[in-house]
Amino acid sequence: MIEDIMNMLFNGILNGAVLALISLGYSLVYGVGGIMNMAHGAYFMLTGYLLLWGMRIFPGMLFLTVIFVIIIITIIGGLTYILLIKPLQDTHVGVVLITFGLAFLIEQWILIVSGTTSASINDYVLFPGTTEFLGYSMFNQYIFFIIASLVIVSLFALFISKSKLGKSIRAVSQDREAAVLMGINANRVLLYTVMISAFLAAIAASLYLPGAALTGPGMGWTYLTSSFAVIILGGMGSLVGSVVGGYIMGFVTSFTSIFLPNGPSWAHVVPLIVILIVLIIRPRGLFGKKKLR
Amino acid sequence: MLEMKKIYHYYGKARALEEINLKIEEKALDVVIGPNGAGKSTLLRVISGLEEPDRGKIEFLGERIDGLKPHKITKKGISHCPERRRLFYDMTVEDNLKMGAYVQKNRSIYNKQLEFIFELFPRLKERRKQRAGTLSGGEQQMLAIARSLLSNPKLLLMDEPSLGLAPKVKKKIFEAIEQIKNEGTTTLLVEQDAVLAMEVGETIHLLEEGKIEMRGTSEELKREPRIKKVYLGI
Amino acid sequence: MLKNEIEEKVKQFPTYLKSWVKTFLGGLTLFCIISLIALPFLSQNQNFTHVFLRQFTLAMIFSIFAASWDLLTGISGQISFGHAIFFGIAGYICAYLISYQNFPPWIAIFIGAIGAVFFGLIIGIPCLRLRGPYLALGTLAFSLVLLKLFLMGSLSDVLFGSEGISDYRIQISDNPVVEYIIILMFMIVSFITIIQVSKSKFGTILKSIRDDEVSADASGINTTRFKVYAFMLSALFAGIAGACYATYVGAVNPTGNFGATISFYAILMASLGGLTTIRGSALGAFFFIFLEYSLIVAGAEIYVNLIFALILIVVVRFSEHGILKPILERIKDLWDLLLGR
Amino acid sequence: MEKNAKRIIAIVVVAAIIVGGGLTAYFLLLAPEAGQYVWSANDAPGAPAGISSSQIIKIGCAGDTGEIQGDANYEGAWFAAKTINQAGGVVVNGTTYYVGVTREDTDESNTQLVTSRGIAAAERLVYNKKVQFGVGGFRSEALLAYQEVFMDNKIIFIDTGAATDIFCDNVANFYERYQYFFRWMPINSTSLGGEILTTLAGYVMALNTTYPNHDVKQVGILAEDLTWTGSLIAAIQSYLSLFTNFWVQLLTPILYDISLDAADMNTHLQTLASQGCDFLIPVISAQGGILMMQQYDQYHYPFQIFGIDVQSQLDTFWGDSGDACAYETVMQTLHRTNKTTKSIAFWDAFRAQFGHDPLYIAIGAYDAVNGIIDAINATQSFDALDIIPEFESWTKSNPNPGVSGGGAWWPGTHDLVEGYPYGYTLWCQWRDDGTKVVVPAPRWAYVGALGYAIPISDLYPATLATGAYEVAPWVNTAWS
Repeated sequence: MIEDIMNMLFNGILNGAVLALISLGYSLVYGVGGIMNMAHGAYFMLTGYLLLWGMRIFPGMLFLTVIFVIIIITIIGGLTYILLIKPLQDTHVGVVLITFGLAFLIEQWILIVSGTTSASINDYVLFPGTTEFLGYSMFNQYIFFIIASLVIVSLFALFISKSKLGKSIRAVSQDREAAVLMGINANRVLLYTVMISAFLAAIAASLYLPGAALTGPGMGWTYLTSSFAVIILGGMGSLVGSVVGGYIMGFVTSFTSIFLPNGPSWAHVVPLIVILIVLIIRPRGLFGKKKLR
Repeated sequence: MLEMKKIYHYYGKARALEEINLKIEEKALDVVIGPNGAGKSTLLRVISGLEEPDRGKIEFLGERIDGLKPHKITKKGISHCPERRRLFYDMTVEDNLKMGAYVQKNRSIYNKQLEFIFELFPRLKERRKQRAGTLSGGEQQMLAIARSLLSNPKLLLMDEPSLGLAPKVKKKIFEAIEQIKNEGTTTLLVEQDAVLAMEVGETIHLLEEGKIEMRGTSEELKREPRIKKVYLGI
Repeated sequence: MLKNEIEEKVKQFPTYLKSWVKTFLGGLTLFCIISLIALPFLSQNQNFTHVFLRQFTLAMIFSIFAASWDLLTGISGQISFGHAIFFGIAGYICAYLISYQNFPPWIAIFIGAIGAVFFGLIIGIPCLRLRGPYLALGTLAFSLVLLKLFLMGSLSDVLFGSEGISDYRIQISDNPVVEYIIILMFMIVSFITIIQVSKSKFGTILKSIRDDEVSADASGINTTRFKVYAFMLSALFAGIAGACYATYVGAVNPTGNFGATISFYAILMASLGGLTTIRGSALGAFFFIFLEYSLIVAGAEIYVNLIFALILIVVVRFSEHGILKPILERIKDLWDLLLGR
Repeated sequence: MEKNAKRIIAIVVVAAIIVGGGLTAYFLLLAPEAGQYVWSANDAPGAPAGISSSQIIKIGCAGDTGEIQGDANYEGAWFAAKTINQAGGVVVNGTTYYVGVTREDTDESNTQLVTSRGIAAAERLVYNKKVQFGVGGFRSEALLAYQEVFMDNKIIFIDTGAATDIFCDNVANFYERYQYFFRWMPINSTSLGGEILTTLAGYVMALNTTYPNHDVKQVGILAEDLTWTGSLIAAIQSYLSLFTNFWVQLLTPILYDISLDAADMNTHLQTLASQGCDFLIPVISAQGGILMMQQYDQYHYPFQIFGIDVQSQLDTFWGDSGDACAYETVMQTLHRTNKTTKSIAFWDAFRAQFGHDPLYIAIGAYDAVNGIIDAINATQSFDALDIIPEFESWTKSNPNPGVSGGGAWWPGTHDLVEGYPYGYTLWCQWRDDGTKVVVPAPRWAYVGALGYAIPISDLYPATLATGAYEVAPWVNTAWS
């Protein structure tokens, strides 16, 4: 029993940590620009593949490869905004479609280059081995990832509440027009937010995937829908909500998986049902403050 | 200082502004009055760049500013205090003020301006750490004005500062406006409450259905029978 | 009173039709319909009737589906990312009735579409509390729940599992020409209905809800009820398309009928053609299906999706109203030139 | 004037486009035989140049182009055609024929399956390319839809990849329509379940004597929650219930949603470990396998892995998994061993041709094409109704073994006969140096009348084995 509970807690946190990092960026972009960036999951997936290829080409320079890949993804995020999102900002459906097109494009490109076969980037595990705690053994890479995720989330919170850019991001997300009147270049702030969100996704991927594996180019969609679910739960545009929502989703998944009959096959349905219930009872989510648009 | 020449603006097919000619002198306090939906707010939005005029020319200090992005116009020294305050409600009063000084890189000017504002609205100084959303309506309006003053503007545009306030508070706000004017900031005020507006305003413009129907000093306009009947209720 | 009105309309109909045909759009539409009807009789070549024509049938099915999405999202402004719900459920009902209850396909399609309407009702009501992106994600979540439930091996006794239902009897006709004609009739009827609905008073109300729900509410329109109607009406046509698709394929399975791809097909086709134009959906569907077909014939099958993604990006980026409006304008210019106007 | 000139130019251009388009449409689509695929020597590898279309036996491959399963199917068929053609083709009624293969993309490996694409591919094979035989299939739900096109046209279709029982049930129940369907690969789900359990029982028996201090008993199942795994697990359970509380005990099977990620896999493996699992039977065809092996490698769980992991059948899995699959034992149709006399030669030639091991689908397709040619040779006819009786004559007593050892069908269902020496699978284990060996497959079964389990005949003779079964060092430590 104690092992089951440990199992639930650890995997809930693990799941939550990755969801929180991905949804944080996603939610940020939605909050600031009202933009649903469908390519967000693709950034996550692309990071994994770039890491895999990078490691094969430069086997000795893992650390540099990681940094390089994160920079590339951040730049891709910026380009997405400049080339695709910015010209279409006013049409909701347009942005959704074009970023969907981009995600699809990236997926298909990788599919052509490497096929659907899974691959592992196991060789880039920074902390191999396991640690035992209360009779439950935990993979060191995951422990590192959970800690890193917490640190990144706190640093991000600090950044958003204290720095000038962070404050202008908050200003734009609360009232874009007023922020513009203060002399803030809203488009540039949006550019930065999309880049930050891509950066967060890239960090999450480069820390989590070495312990996971690349399960095919379609994996981006899984993470995209999960982060959809998380931000609905937490409240769209709410940063606290996306972190809390991510952990709640993580725990619901691992709880279902371990304690409910037929749990493993329901593990990804129950969170969706929770989302539907939340949507119907409290459409703005747990932490959503804004009125529905 | 600011000159609008033959400005036209449309929302879709509906005409919002028609042949607006407006000239504001340095250190003046101009007021635009008019009924609801006459295009008063649109006028200010066109100046601050939130809406691009469909035709016409706007010059500020001899430079064309129409077509510029609003944040560029703010940098040129026009500050727009928008209708319904539009504060950053989830941020503290202090952060709101900091946002107001976003374009102001000079620390000493910022401090001087801050001092002036706290003198003007001592209440804000007490509530510096409070979230803007928790302020009362009057305080929020004060904050909105203070925020737009912090960029140390050459021209201040104010949209309905008295909206939804109790008469007592209204009066306070208008006193502050006069004080701001006395400090030497050129101001363009849009106001529905014609009585109050005429008290502070030097030049009054009457805007009806997108056109400027009448203009003159407040004394001149007060004598007009139509103004008397419709706007002053005498 | 109402009877008189209808009589009046019926009496006026020939004149209306005449004047409509004379307009550019009317003439073009009529030309397209006549060409579509004539098409299957042009050749006996099996490669034409059994391969090429089948692609037309598929395109027509997706036209109906995309148009139904356009009715819900373009006209009424209720963004749906989970339109496959209606598509899939109608297909499953249809396949189940044919395969397990020995229903004739005609009736099965009809009942399938009714089933979809029922689903439109039960999904529409809770989703009414949601607006904009929330509604989009809510419908997406709904379709994912359905997809996962249908996929589940442990529920396969009830929901047929990952392999779905397959039966050689799930088809309208084994002659592709007959199938083509029947689907064409479905398509014409669906499009006329959807276009008329969007032009009618009902459509105007839906559009006013889309543009400004608060003021529509204020002017005394029961927005809730109309939104449910919109859901049900859209579900009806999505259901017809879904049931037709089930008979076209001859089988149903969770991913193929409930998958997110299906929902996105509707969105892609309708927006490629042009949102709110209804007719654009047909153009988008034909464009998509035949682009795919010609790429496969050209031997570039693994690049199909890549090229499609590129085209989607380019079209959405550079043409706000999809491809229908620009194409119509070009044709009209050409037509005017030909007539010497 | 200028306007009129423009108008005339426009009229001419439009007329030219209409006439040109019409003519193109006519010659590409409408004219009799238009757009028909023309078979040439290019489609018949190894055949002499210049042979005519009528000299080609037309075989269509249905599979997903660009994915390992579809490519394997084509590789197998292509390689068979090449071998046959190089050997001089096949002589039917005095004319020499050569084998031609062509492929169409059914898109069935795509997780976001679009069923109509498979249908369109089958239609192109049948109506445009006029194939005489079909070979392929992998995803059950896709094949279920597009097999109908072949059945409609009474074309023999040989399944080389889909394991569900429903196909052969169709043959049994609607023989008139589905008699054209045969399955050469793989063994159906139910029989696979039996093979897994009886062999596992053999190993458990042997290991219990090796490790006197540890009771090797608990068996866990980790499977995708899909229909094909359902019947397989049901089969395992029906066998296991016999052994319960005797010396094999079943833990609750874990059926997971196929969209799982690392945290889910971690949850499942930890659950199994905490329940004291000794043997884990994976029933996995998709990406779950790589996650499982990666975590197994990191955590060094104290249990052995012994089951079905489709991706692990390929030699490339060692590199793909980052060397994490050591000590995994998987079912595999063929490895470099003397399963039949042709097996090793085929294995080496295939590797020389393509540079990688053949997937089970490739072996199935290779055998299927060879089988078709054998039947044509025997009947001297291309008529499906002549060939079907010939196929049906290949029974247990009269098999036509290919490289995989199959070539015998159950009467009535057209399903592959299971069991040595017909259709059986090998058990292959990964070594920690990245090589894979065939391990012996001793089998035990419980005999109710006796009240205890006895050894029954091995799944295949021990001579086929190329190495001994190894217990992972960390499991060894845990069990000692």
